[in-house]
Amino acid sequence: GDKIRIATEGAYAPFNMKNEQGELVGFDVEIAKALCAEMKADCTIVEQDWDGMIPALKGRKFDAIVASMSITEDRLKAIDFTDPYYTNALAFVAAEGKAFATDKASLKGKTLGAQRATIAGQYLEDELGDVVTVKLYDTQDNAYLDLASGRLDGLVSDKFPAYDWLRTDAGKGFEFKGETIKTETVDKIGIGIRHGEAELKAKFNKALKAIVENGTYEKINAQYFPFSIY
Amino acid sequence: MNWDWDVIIKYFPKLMEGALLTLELVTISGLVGMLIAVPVALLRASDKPWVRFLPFCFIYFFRGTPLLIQIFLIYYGASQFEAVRESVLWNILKEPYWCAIIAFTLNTAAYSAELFRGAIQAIPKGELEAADAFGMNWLLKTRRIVLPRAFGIALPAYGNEVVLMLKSSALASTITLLDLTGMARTIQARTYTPVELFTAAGVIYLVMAAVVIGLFRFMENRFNRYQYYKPHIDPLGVEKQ
Amino acid sequence: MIDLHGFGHLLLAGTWVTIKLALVSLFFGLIFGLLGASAKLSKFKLLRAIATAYTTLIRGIPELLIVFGIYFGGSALVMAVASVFGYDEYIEINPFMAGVAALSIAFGAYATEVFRMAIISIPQGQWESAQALGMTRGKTFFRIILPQVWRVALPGLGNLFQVLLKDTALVSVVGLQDVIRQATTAISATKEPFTFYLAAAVIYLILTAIATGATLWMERLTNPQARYKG
Amino acid sequence: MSDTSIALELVDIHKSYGSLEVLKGVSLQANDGDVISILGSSGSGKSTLLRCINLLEKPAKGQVIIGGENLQLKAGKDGEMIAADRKQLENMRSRIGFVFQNFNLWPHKTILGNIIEAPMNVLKQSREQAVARAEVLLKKVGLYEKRNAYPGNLSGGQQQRIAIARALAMDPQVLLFDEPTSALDPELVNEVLSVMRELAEEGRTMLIVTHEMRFAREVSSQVVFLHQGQIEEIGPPEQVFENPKSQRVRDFMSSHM
Amino acid sequence: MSDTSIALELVDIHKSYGSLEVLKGVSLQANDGDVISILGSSGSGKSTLLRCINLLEKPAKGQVIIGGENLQLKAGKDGEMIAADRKQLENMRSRIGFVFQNFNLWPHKTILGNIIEAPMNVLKQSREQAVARAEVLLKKVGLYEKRNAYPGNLSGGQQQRIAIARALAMDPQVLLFDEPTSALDPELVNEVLSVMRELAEEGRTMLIVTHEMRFAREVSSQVVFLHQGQIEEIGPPEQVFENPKSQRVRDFMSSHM
Ligand SMILES: Nc1ncnc2c1ncn2[C@@H]1O[C@H](COP(=O)(O)OP(=O)(O)OP(=O)(O)O)[C@@H](O)[C@H]1O
Ligand SMILES: Nc1ncnc2c1ncn2[C@@H]1O[C@H](COP(=O)(O)OP(=O)(O)OP(=O)(O)O)[C@@H](O)[C@H]1O
Ligand SMILES: [Mg+2]
Ligand SMILES: [Mg+2]
Repeated sequence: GDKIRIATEGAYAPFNMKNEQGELVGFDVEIAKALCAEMKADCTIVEQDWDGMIPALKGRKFDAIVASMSITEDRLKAIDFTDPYYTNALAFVAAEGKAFATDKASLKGKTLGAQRATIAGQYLEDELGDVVTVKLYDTQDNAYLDLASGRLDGLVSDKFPAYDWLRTDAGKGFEFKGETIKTETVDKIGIGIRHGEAELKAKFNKALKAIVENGTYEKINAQYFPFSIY
Repeated sequence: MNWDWDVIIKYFPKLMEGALLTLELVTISGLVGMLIAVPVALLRASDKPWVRFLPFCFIYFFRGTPLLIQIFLIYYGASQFEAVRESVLWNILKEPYWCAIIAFTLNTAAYSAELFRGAIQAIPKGELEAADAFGMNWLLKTRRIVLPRAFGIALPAYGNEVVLMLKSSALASTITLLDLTGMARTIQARTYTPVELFTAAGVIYLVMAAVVIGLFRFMENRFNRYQYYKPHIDPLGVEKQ
Repeated sequence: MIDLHGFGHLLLAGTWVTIKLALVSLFFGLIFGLLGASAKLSKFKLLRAIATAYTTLIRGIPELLIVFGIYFGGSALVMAVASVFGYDEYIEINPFMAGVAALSIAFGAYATEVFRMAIISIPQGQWESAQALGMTRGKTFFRIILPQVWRVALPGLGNLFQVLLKDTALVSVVGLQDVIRQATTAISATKEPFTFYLAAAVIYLILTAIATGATLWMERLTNPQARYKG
Repeated sequence: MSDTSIALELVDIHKSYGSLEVLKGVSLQANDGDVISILGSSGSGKSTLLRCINLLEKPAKGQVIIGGENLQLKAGKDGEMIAADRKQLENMRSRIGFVFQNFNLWPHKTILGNIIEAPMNVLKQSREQAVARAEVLLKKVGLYEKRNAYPGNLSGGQQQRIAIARALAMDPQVLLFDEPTSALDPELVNEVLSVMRELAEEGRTMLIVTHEMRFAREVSSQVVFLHQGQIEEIGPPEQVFENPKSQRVRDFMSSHM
Repeated sequence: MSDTSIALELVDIHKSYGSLEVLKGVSLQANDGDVISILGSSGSGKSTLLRCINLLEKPAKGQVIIGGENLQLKAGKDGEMIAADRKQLENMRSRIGFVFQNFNLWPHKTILGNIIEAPMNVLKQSREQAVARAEVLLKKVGLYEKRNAYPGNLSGGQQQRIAIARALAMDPQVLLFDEPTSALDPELVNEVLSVMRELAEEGRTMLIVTHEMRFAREVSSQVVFLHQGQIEEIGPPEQVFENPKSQRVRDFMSSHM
């Protein structure tokens, strides 16, 4: 079949990460593998640091990005995306057992954190910036740490990775608060490809549709989350 | 690609705000670091092993590990301990600003101390003997001969260190501070114009570095005036005949 | 004691990448430094101006941008040239070479200052006595001055090498898996930042011990007079 | 203090570099106003002896007594003696002037800066006082107009004169000169000689390592001949120059003119 | 080459440091086998003149001719002359020995290393050859047993002798000495003197800056007296020492003994 090189970051559990053998694993990786099997393509999955992801795609170091990348206006200027393969949601996380109402009035005066350059960060600044102190972190992991240290009263995060974290030792004593946050723009996650590769895009879209329909997607989903993220 | 000047103009005051914080961090930790570095270097240059030992460990640890990890351990690490969070120290350690100052200060102190030690040991022995022969005590000799001489010798390398510190201060953004880098990253997360903003931030860093380099050039000329008579030297084809 | 959850061998692999990058960049960086210093001490204004521009620019802009510039700028350039000849496939600049290029150019800019200072500190009489014997300027430099320059420059170069060891982390953006990058991915998978950062710190301390030992050994080597007994 | 009090006494000074025994027990007495010339062939240990007096070299054994005050020594590492009381050592050093064979001027200070440094900081003179004295000395050694130059700008002879002026600025009781005239021309030798005579008349004590026989002969009250780390001959110049007891000294003198 | 051929000729050498005019037109001729002593007070420009000969200082004006070969000069910046042809300069330098007032030995090389460096690298001698010659010279200056020491381990006089041996190792036609005996004791002065006589007998030409009148008198065929950057008097030693025309020289000589 065709040769396709697919990049992922390897530092965004449980979507993409490395196991003890140094192999790339996670939801993104399995989706990528399933898509390749469907397309009967000869795929290699490579690791790429987040900061260099888009430049490297454009520089033809690889042909597609399957790294939980949100489809945004800005990115669409630089690269193209396939149809979304999952949909992100935001949620509040705070200490277990403590009262933590998530309406604007009750949040007043609190210190909340989020990862920089994410939809969550944007939400915090735009919707709550006038009543809470916003702290932005490089990585989600650092935000978790500061939540644990007590510097943060709570944080807003992508729901699925946070779900993963809450299940670990470090996440003990914390829980989701309130409802899943409704944002104006829905955060859709797609596969990044270069502009002008309509053929590849069509192939990916077709394969995606196929794995959703034949149940492969659901099987993968179930390994990571007890609810559907499509 | 189209270049968006508007975003630079619009956010320039914000970037300057970040630059100001960067300067503040670098200046405070640079000055305090220097104050720590001098005694550490003198102790490190001692000929008594037991005097050298602690300064050696200090220098070894802070030069030996990445600043990223040092900041991380001070900011996130200390807060892991209940005892720290309950102590008075927490009033300081709670603030990312002070954590950054502490990490930068200790880090630059270690690097500078090592530079000063090298410079101190490069002073010709005869010049120190001349001071001894006048009955100068250790403190006087150190203050009047050793330090000025070592300072002159170390100046160019110390200029390097300050510029490096200026740039590594970008790590302050990893602990939520809005220094120049933190500011640029936060703004670009919103405007989606990374190229413009990072270029602008890069230029501001460059200007700050150029000022530092110029300042050190100036100090070197003042301080090492006595070397003016040296001819130009170059081994690769164009030296004085 | 510290449980690395089986990620130990990845850290070791990262250590090896760090060592290789640092040593090769050191070699080329020293060459850049010597060239820079002699240009700065040259009687030709133009050479001095070029060297000053080099050190100011490279020292002034963050290293990360240098890495980006060389890797992506470089491969774009190569491909643009290749496409003129009708070759449109992806041409990869070897990331290792790109990393080495960026790191050694940066190292060279700082080393220029260290060498310049050391060369100035050698008494003029040392040049004169060699030239009075009819030695060429190259011979004088390499046989008489340089051996004495090392001794003065070693502490400064030692400092720079320490910085270089840590700067190898920057090249993870071009896809090289150094220690810090391996630690980050391990942290993402295990959610144990302190374990892996401490492990990385210990690895760096060991590398530093080796580098310091080598520096001290070279300081002895370059100061033969101190070794002479009777 | 009477004219005959002992200004400087060395007792049984020993010194080795590794396995090379440079000084093998040198004892010497100098009264106030004495000018003692130290002669000897190259490598005989003259500089080393001078440097042992103010402990720039640490002797392996021996005693140094200056103005009746015994320099307290204690055993250090490597079988060398070190000062037991730093304050005492510093105080004694400030009263001993030392002119180095290779000058050791401080390159980062101007000529004037070199001269006023110790008087201001060790003797706590005011700047005006120190500068005034320095200018007198600079005129004396004929280098007043170079006062704002740096050592690197001076000729060898000029540096040597600055080194002498720098030592004199401390007004020391005892002066140690390591070949003070080696880079001087005969006229300047005469000048330095007259400066030294003045100093001797003021009752100051001087030890001078020199190769200038004429100088040694004219200026000294005692001549010491060092050979293989020991005093081979000591006595007034007439005796040592004209009627030496030792064959070694006779050989040495015969080669001089 | 006949005995009377001109080994070294200087024509109208000028040199300034900033506004200080140190040499104001010095011309000089030396035949093969000539030994010319240069006298003059400190700061009169003796070292500067010597250094202009092999272009360690760049003269403002003038010509240097060695063994009939004219050193090609061209105007550089700052109104100084520089060598037009580097190869020629290096070649000429290799045929001129220079002994520095402050030795300038290379501290990172052993004594032997200091001596064989230039013969091996400039004259392309084999190591064995260079070492053999160096050992002969080291014995001649009496420092054979120090051959593996470093300059920092030697006394002043020992360093000076090494500097002489280093220059001699190149077997130069013309030798320039800047106060070669200032740190030597009389015995060594005699030794160096006899070494120089040998060299003169071999037909080598020497220029010697010195303050040792006796030395100048005994060894030289010509004596030059430098005063304020010009030649005040030149002639055979008897004339300059006993019957100088210039009042300045008479004053200078009278202060000598
Ligand atoms: N730092 C040192 N290490 C080893 N040996 C040394 C050292 N300093 C001096 N020596 C040796 O000690 C001996 C005496 O040296 P010293 O400098 O006292 O001689 P000197 O009488 O002053 O000679 P000169 O007249 O040549 O100056 C010499 O043989 C010298 O090589
Ligand atoms: N690099 C320099 N910069 C400025 N002035 C200098 C420099 N070198 C020498 N001079 C000045 O030039 C003059 C002549 O110096 P030179 O070294 O030739 O004297 P000299 O005759 O060798 O004296 P001495 O017998 O003391 O060695 C002196 O006044 C000196 O101060
Ligand atoms: Mg001596
Ligand atoms: Mg001179």
